[in-house]
Amino acid sequence: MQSQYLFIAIFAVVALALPAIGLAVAWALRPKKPNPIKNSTYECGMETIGETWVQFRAQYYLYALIFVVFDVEAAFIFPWAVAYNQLGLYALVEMILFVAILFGGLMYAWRKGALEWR
Amino acid sequence: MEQLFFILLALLTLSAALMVVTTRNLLHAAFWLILVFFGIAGFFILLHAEFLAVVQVLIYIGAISTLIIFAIMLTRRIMDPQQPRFNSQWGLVGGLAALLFVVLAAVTTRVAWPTTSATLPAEPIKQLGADFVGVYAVPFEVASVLLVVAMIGAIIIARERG
Amino acid sequence: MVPLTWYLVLAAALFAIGMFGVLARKNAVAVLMGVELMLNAVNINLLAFWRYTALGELVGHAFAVFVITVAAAEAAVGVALFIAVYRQRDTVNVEELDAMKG
Amino acid sequence: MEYISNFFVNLGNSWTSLLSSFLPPWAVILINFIIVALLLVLMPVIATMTLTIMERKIIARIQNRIGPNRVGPWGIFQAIPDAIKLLTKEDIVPVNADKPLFNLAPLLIFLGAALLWAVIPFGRGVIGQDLNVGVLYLVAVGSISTIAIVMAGWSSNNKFALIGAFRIVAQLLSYEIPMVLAMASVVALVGTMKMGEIVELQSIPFLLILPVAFITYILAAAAETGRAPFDLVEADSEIVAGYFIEYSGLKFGWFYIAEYGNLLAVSAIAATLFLGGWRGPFADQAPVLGPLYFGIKTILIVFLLMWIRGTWPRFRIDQMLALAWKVLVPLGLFNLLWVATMIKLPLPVWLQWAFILAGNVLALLVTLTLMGQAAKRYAARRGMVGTRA
Repeated sequence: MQSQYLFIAIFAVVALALPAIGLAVAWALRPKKPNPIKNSTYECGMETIGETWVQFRAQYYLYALIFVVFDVEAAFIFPWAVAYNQLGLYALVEMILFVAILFGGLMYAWRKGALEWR
Repeated sequence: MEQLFFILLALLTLSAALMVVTTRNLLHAAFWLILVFFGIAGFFILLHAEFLAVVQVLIYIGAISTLIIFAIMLTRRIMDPQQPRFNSQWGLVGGLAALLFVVLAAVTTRVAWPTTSATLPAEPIKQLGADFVGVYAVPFEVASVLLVVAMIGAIIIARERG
Repeated sequence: MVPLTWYLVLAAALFAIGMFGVLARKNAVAVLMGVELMLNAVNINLLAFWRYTALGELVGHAFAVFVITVAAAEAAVGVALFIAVYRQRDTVNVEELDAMKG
Repeated sequence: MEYISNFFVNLGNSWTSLLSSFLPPWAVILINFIIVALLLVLMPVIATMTLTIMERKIIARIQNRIGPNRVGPWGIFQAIPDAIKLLTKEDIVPVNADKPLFNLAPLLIFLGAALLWAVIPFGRGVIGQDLNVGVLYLVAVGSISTIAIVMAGWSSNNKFALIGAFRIVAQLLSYEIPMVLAMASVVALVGTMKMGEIVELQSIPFLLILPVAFITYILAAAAETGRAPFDLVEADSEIVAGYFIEYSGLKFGWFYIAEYGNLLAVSAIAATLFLGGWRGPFADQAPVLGPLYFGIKTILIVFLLMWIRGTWPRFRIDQMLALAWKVLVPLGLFNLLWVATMIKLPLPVWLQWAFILAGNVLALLVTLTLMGQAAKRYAARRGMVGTRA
């Protein structure tokens, strides 16, 4: 098993090295003539006003929140799905209950308007 | 071989963890935290827990760190570099943390831990799935309830009123 | 093979670093990151003990998955609290958040 | 004959034994791993070289144009001058950018696109590594791209980049869940997460049993790769270019390559999970056909995604997120439980599959009806003209 992940590790190193080498080659080939206008922030030619770190709406957070809940649920569903063929009817009943609770939560979020983009 | 990987991973993870607690820029701290999570996924591989390694990447890196980054973005002023990183008691706390580490390390290296001769189940993931609806049926359902309650609570707290 | 104590010392170091972050950082989000470090240290311990003392059954796995679940729930509620507090008080500095009534 | 019937595996074994004759075992493993990694890491680059020209030609045909036609016969070598141009462009880093993160983001996004290929089976035994957690690994690797996008958006020090990054993150997060649920229903049907085994156990393409999961997956794949009709992050007529607006030269190039690498990867995954991967007539007797079938199926899905891009109008962000959470997630949950219920019925397998298919079709019809009604209510409430009442 661990040799499989040794491959993944080597693959990851290669996959980071390839773009790095590409950038090094490009660095050698390309022209370098910076000037302040070129390097300014691109906002359709307007001068940048204010800080970039503008405050974001909490709406983004609500989506991330519901996502986290369903993502954790995936960590439970996948082992269950792998084992499911060998399990009795109780596995089905328990999963229906598990999903029903989550679905209830989704319905609540829906009713409260957490799924609306405003 | 395995020991070499362990040492490299430990160096990476611990130095990234130190960066998490000391970096002034919070967003950088969040990216260092992601590196720590990757390192820990590596340890899980070394411990023959591949499922946990993937879940670590999926949930900690995919979900929890996204939440943390959103929290940093949503609370604007914390980007202020003039603000001090630490509170006034940080020297004391640092000593305390070092002491805790020394004590824990001293204790854990002295105990003769029991070892097992059992072998890994042939298909650990299948076994885990069966356990979730078998031995751990109650925690399994409670986990679902916990997640939904947390979601409802967080929606109520974070919703913009009016 | 790596001895069990290596993992335990590693987890202890990670836990201590996390604790330092929780107790010494001013910003609430940084405190939350420290908590995540501590929870990860716990997970390393759970799986290390599972690997070396209970390999036959998957207790360590199951516990670690539940710890991750709790960590996710905690992070979700925690971040929601920061956002709500920030909206009310315009700060997430834990030292300024000591008044009981807003 | 024995050698031919498992051609690729035996070829690999021959190569390994050749190496083993003069190298220690660990060096053989290492060399093999590096060779495979080098081959797989080129997949996103190959995807960009071929799919860009394919896409430009197809979109041009849909829009009644000719498309690229200057470089080589029918313009098929257009990708080469494009690559040279990207390689020699001046690299511009905005003044207040967070330079380490600004430079790291293109590397990370390429990493996320490349790592997907480690578990995709090209033929019997032709797979990087058939991990026990294969399907879940694919989902987990996807989160690296999310991190890279946030990194790019934030480090550019540009409001448009940051807003674009947050929008696409909301989109990626929302569509990951329907994608996961579609994959889970396949896993429940076969009882394994190994990509190679999923193909082996797929006696008929799962598209024919799980059409809802397939449609969900395709929509989610279009959204995850940020393609039309879900491309509002880089909707060039509305907001500039999304999270990579400040990138130029080859740094932009890596984002572009990752985009096409992801397009090919999600198509390959769809071909593996729903179209039977490398299986096809005589693929068992002549395994050389396996990668060919796999390639054809993958290109068919790529074509489907390009066709969708060329013909569908763009969604608004609220419509897009609502489609994910209010339609695809409930549908996916229902589908998963329906599959689970049907395979517990004491019936022959083909009858179970027939019931699954029937339930799928029914669910699809009900969903479309409900969506139609919701659209009518919406139009009536807004007093829109041009809609049938």
